[in-house]
Amino acid sequence: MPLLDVRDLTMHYVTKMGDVHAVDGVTFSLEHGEAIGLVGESGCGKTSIALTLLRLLPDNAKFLGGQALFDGVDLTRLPESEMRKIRWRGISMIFQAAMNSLNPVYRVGDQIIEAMQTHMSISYREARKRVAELFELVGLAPELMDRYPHEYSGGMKQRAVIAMALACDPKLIIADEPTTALDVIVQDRILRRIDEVRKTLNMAMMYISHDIAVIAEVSQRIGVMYAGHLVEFGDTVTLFGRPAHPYTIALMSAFPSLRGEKRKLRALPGEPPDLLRPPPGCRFHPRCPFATEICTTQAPPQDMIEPGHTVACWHPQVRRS
Amino acid sequence: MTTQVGTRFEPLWKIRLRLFLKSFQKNWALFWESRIGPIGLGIILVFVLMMIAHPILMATVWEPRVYDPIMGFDPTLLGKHPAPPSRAHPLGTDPIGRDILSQLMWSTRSEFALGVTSALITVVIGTLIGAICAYFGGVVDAIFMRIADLVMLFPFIALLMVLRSVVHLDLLRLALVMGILSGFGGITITLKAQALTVKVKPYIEAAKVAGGSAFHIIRRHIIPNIMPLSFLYMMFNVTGAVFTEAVLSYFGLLDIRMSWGIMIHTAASAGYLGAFSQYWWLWAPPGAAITLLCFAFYLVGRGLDTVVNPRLRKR
Amino acid sequence: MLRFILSRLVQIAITFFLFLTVVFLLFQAMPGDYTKQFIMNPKIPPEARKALQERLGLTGSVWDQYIHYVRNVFTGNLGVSFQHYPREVWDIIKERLPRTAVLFLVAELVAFALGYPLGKYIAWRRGRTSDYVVTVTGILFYTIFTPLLAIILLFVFSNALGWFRSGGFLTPSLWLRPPVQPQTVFLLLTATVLGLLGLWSGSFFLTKRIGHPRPRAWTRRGLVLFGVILATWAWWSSGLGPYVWDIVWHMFLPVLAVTLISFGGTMLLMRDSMLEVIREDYITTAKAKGLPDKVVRDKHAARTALLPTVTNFTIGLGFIVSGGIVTETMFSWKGMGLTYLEAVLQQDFPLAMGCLTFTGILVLLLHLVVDVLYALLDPRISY
Amino acid sequence: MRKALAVVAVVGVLAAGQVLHIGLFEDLTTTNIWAQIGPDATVWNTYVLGGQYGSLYGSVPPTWTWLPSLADGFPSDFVEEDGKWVATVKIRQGITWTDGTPLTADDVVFTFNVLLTQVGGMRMALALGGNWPAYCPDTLLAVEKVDDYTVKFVYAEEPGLGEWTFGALGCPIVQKAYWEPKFQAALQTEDPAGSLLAVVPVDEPILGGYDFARWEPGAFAVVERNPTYYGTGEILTLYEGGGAEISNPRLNYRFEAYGGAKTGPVLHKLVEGPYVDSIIYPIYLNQDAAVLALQKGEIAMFLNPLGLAKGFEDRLKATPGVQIIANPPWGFRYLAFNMRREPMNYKAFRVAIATLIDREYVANSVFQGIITPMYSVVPESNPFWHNPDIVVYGKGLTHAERVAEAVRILKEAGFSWDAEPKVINPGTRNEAVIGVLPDGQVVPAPKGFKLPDGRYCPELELLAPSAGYDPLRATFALYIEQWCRELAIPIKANLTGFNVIVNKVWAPDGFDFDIYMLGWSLGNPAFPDYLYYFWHSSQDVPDGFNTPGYRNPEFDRLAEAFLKAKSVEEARPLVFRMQELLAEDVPYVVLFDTPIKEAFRADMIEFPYTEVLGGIQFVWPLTTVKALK
Repeated sequence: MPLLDVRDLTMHYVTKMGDVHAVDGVTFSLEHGEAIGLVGESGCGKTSIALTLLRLLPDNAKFLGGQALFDGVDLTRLPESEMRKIRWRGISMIFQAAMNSLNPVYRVGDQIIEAMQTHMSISYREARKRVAELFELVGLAPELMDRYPHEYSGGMKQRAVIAMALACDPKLIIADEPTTALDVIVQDRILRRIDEVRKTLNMAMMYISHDIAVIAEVSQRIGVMYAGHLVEFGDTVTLFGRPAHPYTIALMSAFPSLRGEKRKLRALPGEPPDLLRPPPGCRFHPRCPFATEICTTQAPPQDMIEPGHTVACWHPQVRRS
Repeated sequence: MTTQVGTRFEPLWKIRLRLFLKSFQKNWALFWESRIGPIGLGIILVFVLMMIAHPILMATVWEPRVYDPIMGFDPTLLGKHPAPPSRAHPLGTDPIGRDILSQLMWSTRSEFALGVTSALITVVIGTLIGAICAYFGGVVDAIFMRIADLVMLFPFIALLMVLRSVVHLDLLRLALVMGILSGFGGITITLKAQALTVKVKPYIEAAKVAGGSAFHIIRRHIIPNIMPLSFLYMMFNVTGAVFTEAVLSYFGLLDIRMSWGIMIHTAASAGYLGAFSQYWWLWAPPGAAITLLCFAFYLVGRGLDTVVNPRLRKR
Repeated sequence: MLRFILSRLVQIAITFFLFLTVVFLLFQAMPGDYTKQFIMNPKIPPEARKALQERLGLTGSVWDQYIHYVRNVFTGNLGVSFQHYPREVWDIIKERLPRTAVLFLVAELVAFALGYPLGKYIAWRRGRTSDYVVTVTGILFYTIFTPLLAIILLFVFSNALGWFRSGGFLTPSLWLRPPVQPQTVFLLLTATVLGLLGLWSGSFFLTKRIGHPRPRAWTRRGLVLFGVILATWAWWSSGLGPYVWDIVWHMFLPVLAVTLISFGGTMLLMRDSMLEVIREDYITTAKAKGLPDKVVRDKHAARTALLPTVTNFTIGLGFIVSGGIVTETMFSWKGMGLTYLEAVLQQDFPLAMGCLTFTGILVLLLHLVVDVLYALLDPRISY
Repeated sequence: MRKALAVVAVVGVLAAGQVLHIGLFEDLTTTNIWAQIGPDATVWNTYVLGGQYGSLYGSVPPTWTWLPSLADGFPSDFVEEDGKWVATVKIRQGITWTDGTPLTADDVVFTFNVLLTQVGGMRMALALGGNWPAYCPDTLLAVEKVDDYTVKFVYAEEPGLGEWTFGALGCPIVQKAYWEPKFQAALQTEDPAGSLLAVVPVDEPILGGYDFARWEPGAFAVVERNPTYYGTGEILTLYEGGGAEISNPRLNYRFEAYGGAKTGPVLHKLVEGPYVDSIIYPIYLNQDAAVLALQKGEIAMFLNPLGLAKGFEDRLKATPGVQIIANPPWGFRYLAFNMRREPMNYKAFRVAIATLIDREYVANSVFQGIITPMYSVVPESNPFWHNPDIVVYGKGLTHAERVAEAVRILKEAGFSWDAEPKVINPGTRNEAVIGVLPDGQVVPAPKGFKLPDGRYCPELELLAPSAGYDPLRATFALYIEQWCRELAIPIKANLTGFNVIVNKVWAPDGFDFDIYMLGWSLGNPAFPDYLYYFWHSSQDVPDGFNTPGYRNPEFDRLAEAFLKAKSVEEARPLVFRMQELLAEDVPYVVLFDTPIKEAFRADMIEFPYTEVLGGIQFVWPLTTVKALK
C-alpha cells in the first residue's frame, strides 16, 4: 500500500467572479520513504494540492471530490480533531516562504518544542535536547534555539524550518519551494541536506517547485502540473529522457539543463490560462503546437504510456528509442 | 494639434473615464461586499432626504410662524409645551414650543455642512503635507512631524473649549478650526507613511529621470496614489467633527442658533433631561440623530477600509 | 536601551517645551482677564482689581509672564488657581486626579479586557454573522453620542431600577466621620489596580520558566486570583471596606459608560490587527503544526496582533482629561475633566493651563512607556 | 470588621439626631472668612460658611428690616469732633464665642483694624478685595474702643447710608484672639493680604448658629449647631406696620424699633433655633441629580439662586411631599444702548426700539409665563423703592400699533426711510406690517433707514448670550432683531458667549458695543445703591459700570444725594425720581426676569415664612428652620 494515494482530487476557490479551478482531478501516489516532485508554473495548483492534503485551505476553498488516502485513511473526510493529529506527526510541511514561517515573537526553539509537545508526550527538557539534535542535523548551532527569528539569516531560518518539519518524525514532508528565496549555492546545499536527512530518517518527501531542474536532483519521481491538471507523472529519469506531454517538453526546454546535452532554450508562447474560465478540453491547447480539434473539446484522460509513466494528452509525444 | 491619420484615437478623457468607471465598479463591488458600508450609506441617504425635505415642507405644508426651527412656536398648544408627539408635531415640541421634527431636519443641513467641510479641509491639508513631507523629507518633514506631534498632544475637545474664547465659533469657523487642527495632526503622519510607500515605486524614479518637477510628481503621482486612503480618513473625520460639534453644543459652548447638540442642551437647561421617559422626545431624537450620523459615516469609513486595505478583505 | 530612553527624553523635553509655549500663547490670546469677573460687583473699586491682578501675576509684559510660567512648570509649580484662590493648581490637581485615575483606569482596563478577546474572536470568525453583529455593536458604542449613553444608563440603572445613585462619588452620611480621607482611598484604589495590573503582567515573567503551557497558564491565573483575594482581604481587614465599597458603588455607572464607549475602539483595532496577522505565513505554519485552533488564535495570532492595540490603549490613557469632560459632567464625578471644564468656563487660566500641562506631561510619558512596552513585547525591537 | 461596625453605629446615632440635607450645585472654594468675603465671594461659600459670623447690624428678611444683631440698639447719631465725624455703637453683652470667651469691643476693633491697615500702598480691605472695601469705606478713618462694650467709629465726613448703615455696620466680625497672631504673621510676609487669604483656619471660634464641621471637597460640607449660640430662643417679631421687636429671654435682652408693637398686627414671629443638629450640604454637579435626590427624599431642598427651570418644576410638581413656591426675583435682564454712538445717542431711536419691544408677547405666548415682563430699573417686587408711575413706552399696544408709534417717533425726530414701513389693515384680524395682502397685493418691505442728517443708518450689532448660555435671552434677542428688521432698522443679533459680551462691553479701552443684552442681580434689597453705579456719569469711564454712557446732571445730583442720605425715608423720593428719569431716557430697556421658583420637601423641612424677595434661599442662615424627620 502506498503511503499516500491521491485520486481524482478536485478543489475550487469560490470568488465573486466565479470558481477558480485550482485543482482538477489530480491523481498520483507516493511510496514510503520515496521522494517525489511536483512542478509547474506559479498558480498551477501545486501548493493548493499540499494545502488540500493538510486541509489548511482558506475559507473560500471548496472541496469537490476525490480522495487522499494517507496510510489508508482518507484525509479529505477526516474530522478536524483527527486531522490535527495527522498534521506534523503524519505530514509536516516546509512552507514556500520559510522567511515568514516563524512567528517573530517567540524563540525559534520554543516554536519547535511547541509542535513536539502538541503531538508527543515529551518533557520540556527532553524536547530541548531533541531540538539541539535536530539543529545539528540541519547544520545549525544548537545555541541558536534560544534566539528569535529576526536574529537568523535567511539560510538559517530555512534550516530551522526544516528542523521544525522534522521535529515529530513525520512520515511525509511536503516541501513547498523550500529554497526559492535562497541564493543558488545555499539552495543546493540545503536541498542536499534535506535529502540526506530524508534518507537517514527514511521519510517520504514531496517537493513542490516551479523549477524542474532543482527538484530533479532530489526526486525519484516527478509530476508536472498545468492549470490545475496533473499532465504528466513518471520517474525522473524517464521524464527527463522521454517527456511525453508538450507542456513538459516546453517546460524542460525553458530551463537550462544542469546535465545532459545542450539544448536551445525556447520560451513558451502565450500565457497560462485564467483558472476562472479555464479553456475547455485540454487546458494546454491554446498554447500547444500539436493541438487538434479534440483537444479543444474533450479533456484527455491520464494514460499510462509506459510502466510508471502516465500522461494526460491526446497527442503524447512518445519518442520511440 | 496634428490630425490623426488612419486609426482614430480615443480622446484621453474618455479612456480615463472608462478606467475610472471600471475601477469604480470594482471598488463599489468590494464596498458593497463589506456589508457595513452600504448600511452606513443608507443611513446617510435618509439624512440627506431629511435635509432636502425640510425647505420643501416649510414652503408647502408647514406654516413658517409655527414650524420655524428657531423662532416658531405653536400658539394652539399654549401652556402645554413641551408637547408630546401629535399629528401636527410628529416628534412633539420643545420647551418653548418649537417643532422638534423641524429642528431635527433643519439641523441636518448644518451637520452635513460642518462635517463635510471640516473633513475636506482636514484631508486636503493632511494629503498635501503628507505628500510633501514624504517627497522632500529632511527639514520640511521634521517641522511638520513636530507640529503633528504637538497637535496630537492636545486633547481635541479640551482645546476647542479654549479656542472658543479666542475665536468666535460659528458653524463655518468651527469647521475651519476643526479641519485645520486635525489636518495638521495624526492624519499627516498616516498619509505620509502611505506616501512613502508610493515614493519608492519605480515610476516615481522614472518621472524624476524624465525631468518631472517636484510639484508635478507630487501632484500627478504621489497624491493620486494616497487619495483613496485620504478619502477613507475623510469619512472618519466627518464622524469626529459631527461628534465634537454635538458635544460642544451640548455644553452650550457654541454660538450656533440651532443644532442637534443645542436641542439636547435646550432640554437639559430647561430641566427636562433628567425626566427621561417622561419627556423622551426632547432628547431621544437629536441624541439618536447625532449617534446615527456619526455611526453611518464611521460605517462607510470601515466599508471603504476594506476597499482600500486589501488585508482587511474577506479571503 | 538606556541611550534610547535618554534620547527619547530629550525629544520629549523639546516637544513639551513647544507644547508649553503653545498653551501659554493660547491662553494669552484669550480676550479679557479674570478680574473681569469682578465687574459683576460694582462695589469693588478699581484699586482692588489692580491688587488682585498683581497677586494673580497678570501684570508685567507677556514675555515676563511667559518666562515666569515656564520656570514655574519646570520647578513643578503650576501656579495659583483664580477660582480657588489661594489654592495651588497642583494641589487641586492632586485632589481631583486620583478620582479620575481610578475611574478611567478601571474602565479602560475592563474595556481592554472586553475588547481584546472580542476583537480576537470576531477576526477569527471573519465574515460570519457574529462578526457583523459584534462589529456593528462595537461601532455603535464607539460612535454613540456620549451624553446620550449616559442619559440611557442613568435612566435604566438609576431611575428605573434604582440600583445606583445618579451622581457623586460617595454617600455623605457615611463619610461624616470617616477614619480615612476619600482622597486616600482613591490613591489606594489606584495603587491596588496598578498593583494587580503589575502582578498580572509580572506573572508572565515569573512563569516564563515553566515549560508546559497549561501549568503556566494555571500558575498565572492563580497568581492573579491570589492578588485579588489579597487585595480584598487587605481592604476588608483594614476596616475601610464599607468606605471603599461606597466609592466603588458610586463608580459603577461611570465605569460602565466609559467601558462601553471604549471597548469598541480596542475591539475594532484588535480585529483589524488580527486580520493582518492571520494572513501571515507563520499562522499557516502554526495550523500545519497541528496546534489546536485556540492555541493558534491566542498564542500566535493574538499575541502578535496585540502590539498596535496596546500602543493605542496606552496613549489613549493620556487623554483622560478630555475624555472625562463629558462623562464626569454627566455623572457628577468631580475629577480632572470637570475641573478643566469649569476652569475654562470660569476663565480660571492657571487651573485650565495646569490641567492641559498635566495632560501633556502624561501623554508624553505614556509615549515613552509605549516605547518601552514595545521593546518588551516585540523581540524584533531593541533600542 | 469591628471598626466598620463601629462606624456604622456612629452613622446610626447621627441619623437619629436632627439632620437636614440641603443640596448645593457648586463646591466650596475656601473656609477662610477673609477669602470668603474677598476673592472667593461665591453664594455657595456664603451659604454654608457665612452663618458662622455675625455683624453689628443687618437687614433681616423677609421684610429686609435693618436691625441690630451683635449690637445693642441703634448706633448713636454722628457728631463732629475736630473736623471728623464720630458715632458710637454699643455691643450686646452675653454673646460668647464657641471657645467660651465673650464678644467684646476688642474683636470689633481688631476686625476693622485689619481692614484699615495699610499694606503695599493701600488698605488691607482693598488688597483683600471682594466685598471688604464696601465694609471699610474710604471715609472711615478709624474704629476705636471706648470701653469693653462700646466702639467708636470715626469718619472723615458725615457718612451716608451706603458708607454707614449698609456699609461698615454690616461687616462680619472675627475673633481677635484667634486671628491676631495669624494677622501679625501675615504682615511679616511680602504679600500680607495673600498670606491672610491663604490661612486655612482650624477650630476657629465663631458665634453664629451653625459651626462649620467638615468639608469633603467635591462631595459635601457639614455644619453643626453651635450649642453656645447667643441667639437661641431669641424672638424677633415683625409687625405689619414696619415695627420690629427683639427679645431674648435667656440673655434678658429687649429691643424695639420703628414703632414696635404699636404698628399693627404681627406679621412674623421668628424664634431663633437652631433647631437642627447638623446640616449636610451634598454637592450636586448637575441639577438633574439634585432633583432626583429631592424626589427620593435624600435631600430636603437644594439651593438654587436662579430658581428652578420649568422642566424641573413640571417634574417636581407631581412629587408628593414636594412643595414649590415662587418668589419675585431681585434682578432683571435688560437691553443697554451705547449712547456714545450713533444712532443710539438719539433718544427717539431708543424710545422707538423700546416701543417696539413687546415683552408681554414674548412672556405670555413664546415663553408661556416662565418669564415676568419688567419695566423699571427697580423691580416692582420691592414696593418700598419701586416707582409704579413711570413711563412705559408702548405698553398695552398691539404689534401694529407699536410699529405705527415707533415710525411716528422716529419720523418726528428726523429719521427717514427710502421706503417707509406700512401697517396693512390696521385693527383688523389681517393686520400685518409687511407681507402680502389677502388679495395677493404685495406690500413692499421698508428699506433705507436713514439718520436725521440723511446718512444711512450703519449696521448695528446686538450682543446677546447664545442659546447655550441663556436660551431665554437668545430667543428674546432674535425677536428684537426681527421687530427692528421689519422697520428696516439694521440690527443684527450676535448670539455669543457670555465672556465675549463682557469683554466687549468692558473692553480695555472703552465700551466697544452698539447694543447688548445681559442681566443683573441686585444686591441688598434694602438699599438699591446700584442706581448710582449703573448710571452716574462718574462711572462712564473704561471698566466703569455706566455702560450706556448715560450722562444726566439731574440724575447725577439725585444719585449723589441718595448715597449721602441719612435715612431710607429721605432716600426714597430720590430713587423714585431717578427711576422716572431712567424710564424716560431709556439708557436701558429693562426686559424681564424669571420668578424664583424653589422646591423643598414640606414633609422634611419647615420654614418660618416662604414669601421673600429673591426666594427662600434668603431664609438664612437657617437658624429658624426646622427639620421634620
